[in-house]
Formats: sequence, C-alpha cells, structure tokens
Amino acid sequence: MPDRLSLEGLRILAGAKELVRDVDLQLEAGEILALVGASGSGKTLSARAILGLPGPRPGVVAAQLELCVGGQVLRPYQGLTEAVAAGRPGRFWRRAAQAFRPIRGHLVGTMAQDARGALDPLWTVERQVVEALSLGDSSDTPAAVLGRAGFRQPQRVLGLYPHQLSGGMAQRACIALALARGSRFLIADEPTTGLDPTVQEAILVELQRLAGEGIGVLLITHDLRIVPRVADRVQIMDRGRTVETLPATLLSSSSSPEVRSLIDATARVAGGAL
Amino acid sequence: MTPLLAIRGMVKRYRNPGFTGLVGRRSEAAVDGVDLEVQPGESVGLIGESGSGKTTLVRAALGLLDFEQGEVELLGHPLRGLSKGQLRGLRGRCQLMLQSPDASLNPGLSVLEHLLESARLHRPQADAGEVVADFAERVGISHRLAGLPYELSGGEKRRVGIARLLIADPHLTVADEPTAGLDAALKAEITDLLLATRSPERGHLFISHDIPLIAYACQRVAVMYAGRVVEELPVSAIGAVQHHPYTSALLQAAGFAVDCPPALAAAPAGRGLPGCCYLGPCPLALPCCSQQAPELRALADADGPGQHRVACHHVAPGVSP
Amino acid sequence: MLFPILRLLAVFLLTLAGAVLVIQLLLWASPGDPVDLVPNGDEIRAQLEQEWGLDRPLPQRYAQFLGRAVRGDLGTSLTYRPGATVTELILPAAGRSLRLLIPSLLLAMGLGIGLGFATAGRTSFVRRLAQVVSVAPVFLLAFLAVHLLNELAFYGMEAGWFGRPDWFALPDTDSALKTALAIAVLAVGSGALAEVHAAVEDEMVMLRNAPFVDAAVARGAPVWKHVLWNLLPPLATIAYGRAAFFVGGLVIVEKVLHLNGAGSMLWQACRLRDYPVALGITVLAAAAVCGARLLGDLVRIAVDPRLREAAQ
Amino acid sequence: MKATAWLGVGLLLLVGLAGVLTGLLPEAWLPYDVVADVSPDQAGLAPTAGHWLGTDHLGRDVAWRLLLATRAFVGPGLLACLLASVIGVGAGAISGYLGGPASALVRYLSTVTASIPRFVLVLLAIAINGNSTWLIGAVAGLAYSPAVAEAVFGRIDSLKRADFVLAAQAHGLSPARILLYHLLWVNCRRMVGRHALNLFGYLLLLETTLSYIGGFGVMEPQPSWGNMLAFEFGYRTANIWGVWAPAVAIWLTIFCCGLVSEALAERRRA
Repeated sequence: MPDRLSLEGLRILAGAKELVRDVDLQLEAGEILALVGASGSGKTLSARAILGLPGPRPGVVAAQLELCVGGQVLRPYQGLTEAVAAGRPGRFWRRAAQAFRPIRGHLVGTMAQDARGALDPLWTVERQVVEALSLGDSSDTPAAVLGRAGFRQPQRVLGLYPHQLSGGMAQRACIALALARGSRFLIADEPTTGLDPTVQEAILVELQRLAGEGIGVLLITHDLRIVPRVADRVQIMDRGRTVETLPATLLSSSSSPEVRSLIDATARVAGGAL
Repeated sequence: MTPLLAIRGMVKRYRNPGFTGLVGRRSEAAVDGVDLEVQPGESVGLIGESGSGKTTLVRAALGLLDFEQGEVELLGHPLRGLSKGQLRGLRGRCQLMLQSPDASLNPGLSVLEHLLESARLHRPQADAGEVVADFAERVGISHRLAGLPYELSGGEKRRVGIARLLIADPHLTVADEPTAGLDAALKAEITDLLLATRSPERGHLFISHDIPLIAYACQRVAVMYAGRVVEELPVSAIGAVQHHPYTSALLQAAGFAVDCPPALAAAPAGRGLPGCCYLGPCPLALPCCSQQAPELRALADADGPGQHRVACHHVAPGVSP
Repeated sequence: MLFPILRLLAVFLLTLAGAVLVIQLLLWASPGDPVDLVPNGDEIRAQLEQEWGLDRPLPQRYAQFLGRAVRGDLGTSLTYRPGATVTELILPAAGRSLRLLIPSLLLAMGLGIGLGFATAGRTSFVRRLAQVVSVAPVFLLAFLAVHLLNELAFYGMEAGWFGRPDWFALPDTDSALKTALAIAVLAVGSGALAEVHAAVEDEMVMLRNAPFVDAAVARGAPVWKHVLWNLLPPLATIAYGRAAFFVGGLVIVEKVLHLNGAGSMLWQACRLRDYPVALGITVLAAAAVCGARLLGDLVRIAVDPRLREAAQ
Repeated sequence: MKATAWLGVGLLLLVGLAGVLTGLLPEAWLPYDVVADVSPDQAGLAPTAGHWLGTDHLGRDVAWRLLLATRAFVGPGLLACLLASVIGVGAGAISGYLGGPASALVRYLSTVTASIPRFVLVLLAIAINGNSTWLIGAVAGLAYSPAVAEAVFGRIDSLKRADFVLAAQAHGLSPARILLYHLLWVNCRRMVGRHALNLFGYLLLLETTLSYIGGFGVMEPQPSWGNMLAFEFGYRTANIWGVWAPAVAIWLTIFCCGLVSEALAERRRA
C-alpha cells in the first residue's frame, strides 16, 4: 500500500477569528500537489499544521492527520479533540513535541521560502547536515545527502556558510536537510519566490525529480503559471477554505469564481504563459 | 519630438576595493556603454537578472549617481549642464519609485504627513488637505492615513509611494521592480495604478526581472546583461522573432514557448573582457564572439524598420565595416 | 584568519594610544601650572619639568610619555609613596582589583542571561523589577547593604542572640563577606543588571522568531544549541560594552568598602595630586577596557563567519 | 506616553525647578543659611512642624538641606546635556551626511572616549583642575558627546543605506530639508532626548558618589544628597529621615530619568 498523508477536518483559530475551516489534504508518494491561493488564504498555516508547528493562539483546534509510511500508521493529533473539548488545549500541546517527533524531519521534510534564512548563519552547511543526520540512525555521509539534493560537486559546498550560498544553492541545501533522514514527504513553501527565472526553473526540475523518486511533494505557491507545468493535482484555497481540488492540467478550465479571479489576475499580469 | 529621457553611451564604473583597498583595485563597469530612449506617450520595459546594472543605469540617468562617460538628456535638458537647483526643479516632473518602497518612507512620519509634504512641494497652489484626500482615495490608502510605515503591509507602502508619485504628476515615471514579492492580484492593481498617468506627452520606464509583467505594461522592451543592452524589441515581437540567446533563456524560464538550446553552466558575467559579455553561458558562441563585442544591429523581421535590434554575431551578423 | 586578528590588534593599540592622548590633553589643557598643584612642587620643579616634558610642546610630550610607557616606565610616585616607581606600585594593586572585577562581570552576565532565558518575552515584571533595583548607584547600594547588615547585627546583639560579629561596622575590617558584597553590588549597581538583562531578553525574543530556529523545529532538531551559539556574538558585545562602567564602579566600591586595590589607590593619588600614579592607573584602566573589547571582538569573529569576512 | 512616565516628568521638573531656583537666587535671599543653622541640642529630632523631615546629627534641618542640595547637580547636569547634545548632533549629522573619513573619525573618537571609564576621567579632571561641580558637568558632557554623535550617525547612516535619502532626493526635496527635518528632527530628536536624560541621571550619580566618598564634589557644610548620606552613616540617630530622605531622593530621581527616557523610545521598528 503506497505511502499516504491524509489530513481531514483541519480547523485553525487565531483567538476567535477562524483562519482555516475544515480543510482536507491528501498527498500520495511520488505525487506533486500544488496548494494555491492569494496571500492570507491559509495555505501556509495548513501546511504547518501537518508538522504541528507553533502558530497563532489557540492555533489548530481540530484535525485528523493520518500518515501511512511503509505499513506504519501515525496519528499525531490523537487526543487533541478531547483536550480542546475539555477546554485545556495546553494538555495536548505540551506532549505535541513527542507526538510529532517521528514526523518532523523523519517522515515529512520542509523547505522555507527564504532558504538562506532557514539555515543557521553561524554554522557551515556540513555541520547542519551532520546535525540532521545525527538525529536519525542513517549512515549517510553529508556529501551523499547533498548529492541526492542535486549538488553536482557536494565537496565544494560542505565548507561554505549560508551567506556564501546563492539563492539556488541555499534552496538545494534546504532540500538536503529536509530529506537527510529519508523523509517520504516534502513541504515546499513558495520555493521559487525571489529567485531569478533560470534558478527557479532548476528548483522546479529538482522537485519533479524527487517526485519521480517516490517522494510526495506539497508545493505551496501563489504563482499559478508554474502549476500546470510542475504539479499533478492542484488545490485552490481562498479565505481559509478549500475552493476546489482538480488535476493541474484542468486548472484553466475551472468554473468556480475565486479560481477565475485568480486566473484573470495572473493572466493580466503574466501574459500568455498560462 | 524630443524624448523624455535619452541615454547615449553611458559608462558607470564601480571601484572594487580589492585586497585592503590598495592592492588589486579593479574597476568593474556596472553600466558598459548603454543607449536607451523613452519617447513621450511610450512605456519602455528594462529586463535582466539581478546584478545586470538596471538599477544603476536608471539612478545615474536621473542624476542621483554620477557616471564617467556618456550623455543624458532629461526632459530635453542635458544633465551635465544643469546646476543642483535646476536639477531639483526637474525632479518634480520625473519621478522614481524605488525597489523597496518600505525603505523609501520616513519611518518616523505618518502616511498623512508624507502625502501633505508632497502636496505642498509639488502642488503649492492647491489646498494640501484636498489633494491628499483625493489621491489617498485614488490609490486606496485613505483608511491608513494615520499609520506609521512599520504598521503598513508591503502593498500599502507601495500605494503610499504611488500616491506621492501621482501628486507630483510626472512626465516621466520610472518604476524599479514595482511589484517584487507581491502576489498576482496585488501585482496587477499596483501596475494599473502606475499606468494611470498614461497620456500622449507622458512616458514610463519599468524595470523588473518579471517578463510577463513587462509584457503587460510596456510597448517596447530592452534586455540588459552584465551592464550592456543585448536586445531591444517591441513587446508584440516577443516569442515571434529570433532572440538573443540570453533573451531566449529568460523567456523560456518565464514559461514562454521558445525553442532554444539550454544555456551552459551559469558562468559569471564576463564584465570588462573583450568580446561579447554573454560569452560564458552562450550555447551558440562563435570564434569571433571572443574577440569583438557585437554591436546592436537592426533586424528586418519585426514590424517597421529598426524596431528589433540585437547585439549578437550569431543572430545579427554585422557586415564588417 | 590571521588578517582579522592583526586588524583587531591594530584597533586595540590605536584606541589605547588615543586614550593616552586624551589623558595627556587633560593635563596639558589645565589652566594653571600642574607643578604648583603638587604639594612639594617647588623643590623638585626641575625634575618634574624634565620628567613630564612640560617645557616642550604637546606632540613631543605625548611621544615621550608613550615611548616610556611602552617600556613599562610610567615615572616615579611623588607624594603617594615618594620615589617608588609607578609600575611596581600599580600592578599588584591591579591584580587585587581584577579578583573583584572579573567575578562581578561574570555575575552580572550570568544573572542577565538567567533572567533573560526565564522571562524572554513573557512577563515584563521581572524586567521592570531588575530595572528598579539596578538603577541605584553603586555607592548607594553598598551603603544600604552595609546599613542593613549593621541594623540586623545591632538588633541581634541587643536581643542577645549573638555577640558582636567581627564584620560589624564593616568598612574598616577585611573579610570575605566584604569582598562578596563588593562583587554583588558592582554586578547589580548603576544600571548594570538592568542593561544586561534587557539586552539579553531582546536578543532572545529576536532569536525565538528567527526563521532558522523555526526551520530547526520543523526538522525536529534541538533548538537550544542554535540559540546559545547565536547568542555568543551579542553577549560579547554587551560584555565589553559594560567593561568601562565596571572599572569606574570598581573605584567607587573599593573606596566605599575600603578594599585596597587599584581603585582606592587612584583615589588617594588624586587626593594627594600624585599625577604619575594617577595617570598610570588611568592608562591601565583604559588598557583593561580596550583589552576587554579586543577579547570580545576576537570571540565575535571566531563565532560569526560574516564578521570574519567583513574584517578581511 | 504612559501615566507613570508623566509622573516621572513631573518629579524631574520639580527637581529641576528646585535646582535652578536655589542655584540662581543669591545666598541672601534664601530663608535658610547653610552654615549658621547648627544646633547640637536639637540633634536627631523626628519630623515636626518646624522641621518637616526632622534634623540631622548636627541639628540642621534635613528638608531644607535636601532642597538646597539640588543645585549641586541640576546646573552641571543641564550643562552636560547641552554640551553633549550640541556637539553630538553636530558631529553626528555632518559625518552621517558626508560619510567616509568623517564618520570614521567620529567612530574612532567615540571608541577612544568610551575606553576611558567616565568616572576615572572626571576624577582625574578634578584632581588636575580643581574641584568644581560645573567642571564635573563640562567633562561629563564632553566625554559623552562622541556617544551621542555615534548614535545620530548610526541612525542617519541606516536611513541612507535603506535608500530613504535617495528616494527623498529623487522626489525633489532639498538636501537641507532632508538633513534637518527628515533625518534630524523627525528621527533623532527623541533619541537625543533619551541620551540627554540618561546623561542627567549619570551626572547625578557622579556628583552624589563624589560627595559621598568625600574629598571631591560638594564638601561640608554645603549640602549634597551624597554627603548628607555619608555623615549619617556613623551616627545611629533617632531620625531615620536623615538617612532615607537623601537615599530615596537619589534613587527616585535616577529612576525617573530612566522611566522618561524609556517612554521616549518610539513605537517604530525601522
């Protein structure tokens, strides 16, 4: 049975304000799911919920997350609904670090938008990869891990510090850290923003190669132009709700008004590329 | 018709301090002999990757940076001949919108104070309060007049920048990466606001590495690489003519259907070397490319004579003089 | 790697030379003739003028003083201990003062970091309390502490609990309690604790929201290693930023609690207008502060590669 | 500004007013003669109608001496703040706008003066030039001005580096307006105010420390919060106000300086 990540009924609150309402998200191994929407549509919050990362107070109040990897099934959000019902969410979140430890960096890796910022400025790339490796039991060498992330000469990069890396190299280093311990899923949050066009292209090709190797990629972006070329399926979010989920190639033929307005805005600005 | 902005043969060098500032002082030409014009009623685009000298070219052309060689005519006045006072007088009619507008607002002043200052400076006869209310409404910032810059979002800060620009009512509007980091919906709105001043005697110069945006906003576009303009063409001709290899690579990366061999490894830009600046990554390099830098030569493929010019021995082989 | 260290050494020497120049300027700019300010000045006027180079213009005088200082010769004491060479006088005293200065600097940093970790961004009450207590000048804290101790001892003696403790009416007796009191007062007084705590807390809050810390959490990597490592450069800056205040405070604490170190020697030398000794100690104090800055900068470039590169 | 800050401002104004009045009015006009008011038989009295805070170990009125002691630090404090602000803003603005060697000189001067502990520098200055509170103010002001210069330079330089000055020039503002209004007045006035307040607090600390230890600063019989405290130490008189009044006065004034200074910190995170 192929590796699968399924998140259902996700609900996130900031105080009383509802940021995300019953969002579902299914991701299979080897598939690229694009999560698209304007800024503030809750796409990043939903992705962070998969790793139980800290967010607004009280944050995730309802979620059923199920990770099936190699026959093993994990349900980290077990006990959340009871704790929230009892009015004591703290009771769940205090043990959240243990609940999510087997997932963070082991089964699900992440790539931040500002790749250079996601690396410790005072440590060399090698030291950060060694730290990631030491958390698991894999016997890989740092150079091998970097090689898998698409570096042609890993030796040259090991001794460098984050501020010496170009945009593209920093993104690849983040990919290496995310997959150091054999993660089966990768969350890429706006991986192409701020990069020069040619470098953007290289990173997207990299994501497609990883998907080809059986890794499930969740690609978060507000740039509709890259979706048909890269993603298998696309899920459009608007103001915290999932508007529609459809195969990426059918994106331009979608009927719902929110999708149309997004496509029009992008078409006006993006020229004939869509 | 006198052009709003005419740049001829501009060269601007940056002294690379080299080791300890004494040994190895190399001066790199950030702008290496560029000709560019903006005619009234025209919107011109300037694209190229970061570090190609786009920003330096524009700041030097507006007299904010000095440059070693070349001539600039701003609204018909030769730049070199102007005194500081005369140049400042011209500023009102040629406005620059900076890449990071949140940096170009005074962190200690509220939005209202920013707009009032522009109104008193550029429209002394009109009542400042009315001007501010009118333009704040027009760019959609009237609900944040009391806010300080750090309380505003990226989009709101850009709106304040545009309001100040519109109050000055410039003949020439220069926008440096006006929509960097914005999402599609905001990008479209900000661009439309900038184009609001479009009229037969006004011109725009847009700088960006976002080609679809330039295609949407401009009629003519120049492509810069390593301090030189390597191609100039009407926007309608994009994808329809044979491009300079670098332009093709840019278009392909931006999703345009262009068949061209992939660029070689991203070699550093060949600045200051004899021959073509794109020699490193160019897949179509010829022997003569390394000796002699190609000139911008017109090609007869686009509509109208001299509309499409390319600096490349392969695409536009020049008849040796 | 060598170039940044050489550059920092050059900064150290340049700053110290500048400090000596300021001190010489102070002497040169005084309206009256410094010699007649010295009690037995008239008899030894010739010796004074030669030793200080009073007859020569400032540049020569400065060069002469600097030349001798580099060789360790800071002149001879006039009135504090006539005839004794200044260096032999002040170095042992400086040793005693260091035994007070180093622990109090460490205590202040320790308290600051501890409080910073405990309250990072949460309650501002502790920050307010630290500010309220810490703002009192060093001498006032010393006075109140000693006053309190004496009142308690007095109360205890009257109630017959214990006999007259040896540290009673503290300043005149020499005891471990007095040294501990001095260290505590110097570490807390004249704003030291408040500043260190506020700086550490701001740094902590910034680091907690830093993207690489969030990314480390997302990777399941331990966060404290990253936070501590990134705290080092700002901590080094805070430490050498406070060094000058600590040396200044040292003079006060030693005088108030009658500890014999370089601080109280400086006070005596100033009272007796013994300029060579006073100048010698001031130069030593400036050297100590410049040394702290050099040490702090060395830690910063060792830890932060961007600073190493900037110093290239 | 928060309510507590206004409380601080109020108290500082009171202290300042007292200092200025007692400093300016000639001795004769003051209803209290510092030297004559000694009456040993009334030593250590608790507060009464005649003596609001009682009397000290020599029978002198504590309340009046507390008031008169303000002239020892308010005058010199204002002098120090004036010197530090004028020199600091001038040097900072010039070097900030010119940049290059001028800014390197300011940074060097600031490092040099910061490397000599200010208390030691003032001590040396008094030892050489004679003991006067105005001199303490002048030396403290001069020694602090490079710090103000570096702070003003830092603020201007960060705004220049963030292209704000370039944007203002491009918009058509004159260099004078950019420097004087936009950079100095809008962005630096609160910062300079904070430095002045911190300096005033430090000056009070300096004067009371010197007077407490004795030999320098304000000598008996002239009153200072420092020497009042020093003389009460030996005598366990019944009047606790002899000790606590100056102690609380010192601590409260310095605390208010810090309070108002913190309230001046802007709400902007540039």
